[in-house]
Amino acid sequence: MSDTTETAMPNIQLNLVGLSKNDYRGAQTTLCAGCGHNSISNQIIAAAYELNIVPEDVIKLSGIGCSSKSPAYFLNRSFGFNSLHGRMPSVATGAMFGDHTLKALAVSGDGDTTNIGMGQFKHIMRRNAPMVYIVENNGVYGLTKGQFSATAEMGLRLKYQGINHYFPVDVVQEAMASGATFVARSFAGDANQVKALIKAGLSHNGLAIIDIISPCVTFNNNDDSRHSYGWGREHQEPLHDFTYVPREQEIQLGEFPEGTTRQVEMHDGSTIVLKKLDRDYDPTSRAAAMRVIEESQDEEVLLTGLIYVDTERPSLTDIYELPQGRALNRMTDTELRPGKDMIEKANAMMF
Amino acid sequence: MSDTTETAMPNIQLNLVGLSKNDYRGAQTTLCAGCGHNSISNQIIAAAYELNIVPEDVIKLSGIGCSSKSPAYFLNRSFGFNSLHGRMPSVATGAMFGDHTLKALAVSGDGDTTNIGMGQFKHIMRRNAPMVYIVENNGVYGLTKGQFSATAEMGLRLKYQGINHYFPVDVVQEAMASGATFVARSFAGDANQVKALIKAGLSHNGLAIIDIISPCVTFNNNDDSRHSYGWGREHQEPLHDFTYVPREQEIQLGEFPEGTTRQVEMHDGSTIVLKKLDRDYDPTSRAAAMRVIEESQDEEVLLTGLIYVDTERPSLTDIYELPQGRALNRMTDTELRPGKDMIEKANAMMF
Amino acid sequence: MTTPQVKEAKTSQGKAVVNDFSMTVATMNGSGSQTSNVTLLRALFKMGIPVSGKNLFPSNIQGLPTWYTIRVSKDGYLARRETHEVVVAMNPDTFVADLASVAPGGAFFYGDHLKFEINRDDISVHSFPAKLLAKESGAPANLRDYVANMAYVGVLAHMLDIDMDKIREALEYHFDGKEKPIALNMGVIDAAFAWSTANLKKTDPYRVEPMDKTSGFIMADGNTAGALGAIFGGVQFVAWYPITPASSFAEAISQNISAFRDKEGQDGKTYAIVQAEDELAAIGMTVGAGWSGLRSVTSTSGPGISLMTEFAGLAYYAEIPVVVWDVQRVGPSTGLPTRTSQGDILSTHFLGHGDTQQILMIPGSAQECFEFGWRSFDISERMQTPVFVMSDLDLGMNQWMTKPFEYPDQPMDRGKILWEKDLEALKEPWMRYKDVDGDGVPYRTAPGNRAPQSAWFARGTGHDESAKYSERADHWEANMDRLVRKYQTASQYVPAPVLQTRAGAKIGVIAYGSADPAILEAGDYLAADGLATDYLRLRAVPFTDEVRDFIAAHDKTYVVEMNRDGQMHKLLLLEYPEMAAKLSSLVKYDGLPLSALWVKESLQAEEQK
Amino acid sequence: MTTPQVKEAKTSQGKAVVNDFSMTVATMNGSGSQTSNVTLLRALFKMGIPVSGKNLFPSNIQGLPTWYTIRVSKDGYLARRETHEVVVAMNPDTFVADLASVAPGGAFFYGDHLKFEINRDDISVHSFPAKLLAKESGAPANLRDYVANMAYVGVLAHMLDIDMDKIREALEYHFDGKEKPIALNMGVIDAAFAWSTANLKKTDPYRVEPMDKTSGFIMADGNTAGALGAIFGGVQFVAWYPITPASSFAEAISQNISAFRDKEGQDGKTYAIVQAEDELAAIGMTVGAGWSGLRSVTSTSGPGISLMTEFAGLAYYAEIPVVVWDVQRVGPSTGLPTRTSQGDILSTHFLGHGDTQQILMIPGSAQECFEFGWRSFDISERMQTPVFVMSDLDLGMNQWMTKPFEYPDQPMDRGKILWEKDLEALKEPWMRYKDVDGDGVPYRTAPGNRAPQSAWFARGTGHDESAKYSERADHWEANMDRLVRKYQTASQYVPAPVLQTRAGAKIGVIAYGSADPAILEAGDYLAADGLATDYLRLRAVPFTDEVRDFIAAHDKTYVVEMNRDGQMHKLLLLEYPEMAAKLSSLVKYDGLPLSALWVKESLQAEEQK
Ligand SMILES: Cc1ncc(C[n+]2csc(CCOP(=O)(O)OP(=O)(O)O)c2C)c(N)n1
Ligand SMILES: Cc1ncc(C[n+]2csc(CCOP(=O)(O)OP(=O)(O)O)c2C)c(N)n1
Ligand code: SF4
Ligand code: SF4
Ligand SMILES: [Mg+2]
Ligand SMILES: [Mg+2]
Repeated sequence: MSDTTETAMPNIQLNLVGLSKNDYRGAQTTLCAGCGHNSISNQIIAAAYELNIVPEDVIKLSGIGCSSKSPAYFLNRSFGFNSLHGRMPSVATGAMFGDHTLKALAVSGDGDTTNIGMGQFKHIMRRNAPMVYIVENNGVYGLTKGQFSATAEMGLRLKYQGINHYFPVDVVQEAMASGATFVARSFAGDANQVKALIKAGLSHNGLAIIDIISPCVTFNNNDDSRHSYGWGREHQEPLHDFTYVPREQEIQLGEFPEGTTRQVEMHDGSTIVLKKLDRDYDPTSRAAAMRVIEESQDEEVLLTGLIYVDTERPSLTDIYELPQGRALNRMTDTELRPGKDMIEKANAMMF
Repeated sequence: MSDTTETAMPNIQLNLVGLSKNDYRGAQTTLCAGCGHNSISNQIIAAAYELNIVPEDVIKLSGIGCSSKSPAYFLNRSFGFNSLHGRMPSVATGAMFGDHTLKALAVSGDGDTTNIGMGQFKHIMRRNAPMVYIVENNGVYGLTKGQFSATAEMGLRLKYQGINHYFPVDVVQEAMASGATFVARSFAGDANQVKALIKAGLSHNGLAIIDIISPCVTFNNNDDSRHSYGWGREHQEPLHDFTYVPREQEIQLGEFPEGTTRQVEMHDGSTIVLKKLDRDYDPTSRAAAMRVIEESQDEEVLLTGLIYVDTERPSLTDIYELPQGRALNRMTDTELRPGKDMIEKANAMMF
Repeated sequence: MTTPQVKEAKTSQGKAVVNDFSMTVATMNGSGSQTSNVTLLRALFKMGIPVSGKNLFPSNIQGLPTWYTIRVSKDGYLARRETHEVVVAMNPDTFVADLASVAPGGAFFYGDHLKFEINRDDISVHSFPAKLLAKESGAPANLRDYVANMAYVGVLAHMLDIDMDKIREALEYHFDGKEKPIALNMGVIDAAFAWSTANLKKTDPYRVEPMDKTSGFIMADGNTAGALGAIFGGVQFVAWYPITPASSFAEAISQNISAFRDKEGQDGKTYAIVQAEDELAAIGMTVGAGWSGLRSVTSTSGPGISLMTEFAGLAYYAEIPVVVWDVQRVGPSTGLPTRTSQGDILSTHFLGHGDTQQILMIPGSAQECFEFGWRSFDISERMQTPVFVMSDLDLGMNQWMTKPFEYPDQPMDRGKILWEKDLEALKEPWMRYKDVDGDGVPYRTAPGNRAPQSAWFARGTGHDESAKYSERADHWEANMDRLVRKYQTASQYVPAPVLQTRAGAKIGVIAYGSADPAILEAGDYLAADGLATDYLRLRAVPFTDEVRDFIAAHDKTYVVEMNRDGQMHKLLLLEYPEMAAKLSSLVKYDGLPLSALWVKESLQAEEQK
Repeated sequence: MTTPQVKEAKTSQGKAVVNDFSMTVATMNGSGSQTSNVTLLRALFKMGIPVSGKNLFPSNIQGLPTWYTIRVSKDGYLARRETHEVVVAMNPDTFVADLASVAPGGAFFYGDHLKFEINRDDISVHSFPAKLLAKESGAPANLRDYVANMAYVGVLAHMLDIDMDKIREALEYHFDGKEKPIALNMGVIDAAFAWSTANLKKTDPYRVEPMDKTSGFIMADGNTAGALGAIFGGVQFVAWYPITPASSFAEAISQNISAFRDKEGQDGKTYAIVQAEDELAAIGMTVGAGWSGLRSVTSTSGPGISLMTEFAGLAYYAEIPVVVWDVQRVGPSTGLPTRTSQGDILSTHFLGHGDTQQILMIPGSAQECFEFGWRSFDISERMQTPVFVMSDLDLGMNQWMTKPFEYPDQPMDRGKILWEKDLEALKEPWMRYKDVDGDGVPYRTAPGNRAPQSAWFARGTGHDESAKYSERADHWEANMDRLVRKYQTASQYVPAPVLQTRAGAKIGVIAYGSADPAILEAGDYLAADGLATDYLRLRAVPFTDEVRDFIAAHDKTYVVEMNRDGQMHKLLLLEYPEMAAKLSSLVKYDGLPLSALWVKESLQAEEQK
């Protein structure tokens, strides 16, 4: 939100790749004023700017919904694909093979991901496709005017929809079940945490699920709703204080006194520093992750932070043994078409 | 397997509803000899016979696959629907509203359920549709000749398929995440347990997931494969000894000495008696269930038994407040069409 | 400003145009303007003046330009017109274009918070203090932005002579008699009326006068009408997935079914409505319910139709009755989700791989939406096959003046379904897929039937007459041939076309659905220009004999439709290849409802070729 | 039994029928008989005799009846014949029918473990001790059941004069030179040959003789051919979901691509193959890859095509190149999964809601499968749109004698794709959807392009020429019009039809795909019967000018196809309504490959009407 004022500043700040924050923006948003999705777009802009990412090195993907519109509102200079409702994961999976040196950043909604998109959502996690997958989670279908999505809590009552009777989908629990290698949750009201998690996700080599409670101010923002600003502010319980330290920047030891922090080294050399809060949480333990998720459901808190990370498992494009640093979509005809002599071999295979 | 000999017996045994086991059979199987699915069909036949279910009181449903063919091979006298690949849950959901006094019994495969059908599988559990949902889980697509399904373990190597690189789907873990109210696992090689679980599932008012490791002898039965007879026999670890006690039959106290058993009373008045084995497992605790599932993954055992049950949550048809004991599909025209006078009201609603 | 004798000034103009113009209000969506717009529409309707209201809205929730057009037509023409004589501008983003859009001689009104240069002198221009009026009306601060739009209602009421009592009536209807919001809104309207009376001088000719041309009519949107029709059709199961412009069909069932179907002392509901996780599941549930003997319906739009393809083929082949309500919007792909189209005709008729011929029913008015709401069940159960009701965004979501809904003139037709006693009465053993009557339609049973041998196994794979699995070539062919017979039988059950004839007409026009008002109006203009045309409004595929006769009887027939490829023209070509030379295609596919002017001019242009 | 001078006895028969008959082996699937059958087929082919092999198999894995038919034709006719002169029965479940199916005068062989009454005396009947021979050959006990089928190879080799050296060659090919299985199987064959020589007496006239009619030919199945073609087309991305009869297309790519594309010293793979979770994901991945600049293909059959509908519309509208290989099987619905069909023509051409016209390419031989394997990428990238290659089960899974695969005669056509230097060279700013060349085909860029302004945002919603979101009516219409132009342009790129003419022919035949051999053969028969026909084999939709000319040039043209509704006939009617009266539809839709006899008789029957 404070971003908008920044642009008005006379001295435009350039980052290490010589770009100003403006170079990371997109078209004017057409979402409702106050929509959580807009705050997240702002943090995506900030994270990419601060990470010194060249926007052309990113592809952005989405499905259909208010949330899925938002890629039009950030990173104008990145290639983007606003695909079909619930089918972003498949499009993303294919797209990342075009040039696997690019970073993939995907935005989806709870309806897009957990209703119509449940299957593709689960399967892209199984494949550990290297991509940041942000779920802008508001418990409703914003764009079609406020019907329940699968993440709506049981018993939620909405004016025109009545009561939700079905067991809610917990995005992070699904991510754990499907072997996602980076599982985080945040709250659009907590801009700093959102930004830090997006940075960490962009540094991860594998699928990074970031489930962000992102209130729909138009259709689901009563204080007693689990996806409202009010409830989020009241019930947020961060697992840790979260600091992202880029590769370039050495960690100041004094800053994070011994024993009070944990560090996770990411694929690209950056480090995530987790400062203990109530408990000493180990985000590399599946069992711990499953336990806190289950507990947070019981205790009805909005548990946020980096819930799980596995920096070891090879990502989808690793498995496919693609050339180092060379894009498939730049291959020459000679590389792609077997030589003339090979036709003999093909015919000889037949009988 | 022993069933086949029974029919040859001169004195045909009739059950309480006056039917012989033959009345529960279906057409001749066309599955491979030795296929796990055939054993499961036999246990379905036995369970229904022993439970004194009238076959006409059951609808049977399936998707597409070898497994999904099997409803043709049991309960000939029941209505059945062999639907589309991966879409059985939706067909079942609609079908159970026709006559909600019937029992629904569905059979699917691991490919049908966890690949193409992942979305519908997850959503029918959220709705707690009253149905027994058996997943005949062999880690491959039998009917299309042995490709990996999503339940194949990472690293599995098959002759024509190479190596599976993706994180496997754990059916029972998915069931827990989606709020299934009856979650069990078994092994086609353990006929008694399969039968007892099917009986318990048929007594449950809600969605009963029974994940049965059911070896594909043609495409995935090497001893080191997680879905083989060999591996199952070696690694099966039952949570408890499982006894199903029908409503009619009083539990003999002596039979289950104090302290060594747990009892779960089912919706229809029957009781499940769980005899402790290594540990005292409480299948009504979500946390316990999540824990043993996670442990069994770590320890690479085939954990079987009733993993979780919640007998309280209303089922889908409960939520819809349907008439007690009267089927929607028997409603008369007068019940369905508003009276002549009501047309005024409709027009008055307009302006 | 002076305070002239406004009333006199207005009415004393010699060239007054009464009850014959279009007015458009330009606002932003999510700004609460819809209440103002339908209040105007209702008031005019209650004054007895034929009106239609069309909302042109963007595919987002808040803040983008939206236009609401009300056509006032003493002649009862309800199609979209391409000119707007009265324009109200409330949106800075479109102000310039809105100003430019006023027909010469027309009137332009705008909120005085919009500061733009007025560069036209061929129209009357008036500003009004919308925000001030909202404030002075005493509305609470948090609601002022919403009620500010009521200001133009008051101004227009005054400037166009709209009856203030009717406006109050309209508000009472809108707020269901709740006095608080009524008073709140009426407060602004009254203030604006008074302010207008005091400050504005009428210089344009457009005004209204009461007439009696709306008695015997109601106003309704097709989605609500269809929903009520389904309720009167005894709908038992609805599964749906939200999508514009179809959502309000299922939502209207949800919201209204209890009032019509829950009776005192009843032991439970007679229906169930499930919001599915997507369209694949929605149609799957509907197919499951149809199989189990329920009247079941799902509603969707193009993208959902695409996703329903595999199930459509299954239902066609396994012979399961289901109704699919397709409220068409502009495709291909996500397309223009808030624009109207008739673009799903071909793909829906052929929906499903392999040889499929799906039945389409095409309502042309809100009243017909009601009728097809119940009749589609009768046809679907009679034929044991899916029936696709092809509505569209314009018909489904806009307000249409229409004849009142009529109570079904036929008892419910549950088709050839056999229960225990029916089976007992049979002489021959029942076989699920046997063509006993020679009409291609077999007999079915439903789960719960306890008669011996009543159970059958539904499947999408080859089967014999007993529904047993079969890969035999002769079984397959015989079954497919029966399905052709069945489709032929369907033409006896689907609604026949509606004919409008003119003496001596040699030219025919075929159209369907929401094209109707534009065709009717264009027919008058063409006749006035000396070209008599007959008009056949299709209401179904398969076609009935009337269609053949119509084409045969005319030298040339234009098929007018709202898609690029002339989709119905194509289906007609396929059905009547021998008359191909007589058929011509006229298409418009810009997402806007057809206008009579376009129809007239395109047809004349073709005739002059 | 006596041991007559069998060799002499056979050849001395005056009425010997040499190289002109069909033989069918009836077994159970999963019993290992496929090795025996293709060994026979290969041996005959290697003897220089034209042959075709067709497998009629059930939709399960093990234990159900399966028939393999080998047609031996000195004239090079490769279509299915309706009579079988030589029948081998190995399956008790079908013994009676198999026996009945032998043409009078033919020969019937059966394993002597089958105990049935032989009720025919108009044929030669021989039993042989298959199990015993397997045992005596020394095969290990656990493999005996599998190799027992080799017994009939040996018996037939003897009784039909098949060259044993060629049989050995065939086995060597089959087992990739591995001596152990070769010896194992050859052992049984030798034993059976010897046994037959010793025990059987030839009394039927059917036998083979070497000729030289297969040199310059190979034998291939269309799926493998297409897969190799794709590999030569530089395929970079494959996403697929298993389905009969398409699986072997993607599997053949997987299994063979490394051998053709991995080069020494290469730093990584030039391709990726993903088994998707379903067809929605398969096409979605393919679309994503196509958008990102890769040559990408997915393969499927009817049910998968149905599920791909929404994505097909997106790719059409967003203009993403992808190739979809549809190996057609019998629909609607799950249908007959192991039977062949041409039933997806209409639904695939119109695939997607809204106005869509998809490009179809239709190979008619295995060689053409290879060619279309690479050419489909060229056309798809050139046109920036999906291309559907319409193969079928018969062409895709059966063994076809075909001309050798030819190295692509054109360099890869990557179409209008711009990289950094291309953009730099432009005079005007690049716009994604601008029709610069007037052919309807715009220029595109792909992710990874670092040039300023090279990025664009792909979407299925309305957009302007710059790919920016737009709901404007004029933008929509202009874009849709351009897509029509693009489709027209496509007719210059798709393969033209193949023509076969006969002097004085007034009757035309149009057919396509795997119907080819039956049409060619029927043409000879008709000519022999005095009816000269010309034949146009369609290879693509849109049609090219040759099609119009062909229809115009004939008094009457029969469109022969394997579906119920005459789907290609319908598309031709729509394209050439003015010639409707000249077009007639002949259809067969029982799941079996067309036979020349049926074509000939149906056409004659029509002509006599
Ligand atoms: C196949 C298909 N079905 C339905 C729709 C209509 N639709 C558009 S957005 C949407 C729901 C979006 O919900 P969510 O993903 O939660 O996004 P939000 O708007 O809440 O951010 C639906 C159902 C569609 N575009 N496509
Ligand atoms: C839409 C669609 N895609 C693909 C297929 C082909 N197909 C039939 S069965 C099957 C897989 C079945 O696997 P599973 O569910 O594990 O059953 P199994 O045969 O192993 O018991 C597939 C892919 C199909 N019938 N429909
Ligand atoms: S409707 Fe809700 S989700 Fe959509 S833009 Fe508005 S606030 Fe955001
Ligand atoms: S292929 Fe596998 S799953 Fe299918 S019937 Fe045979 S053993 Fe069973
Ligand atoms: Mg949402
Ligand atoms: Mg399986």
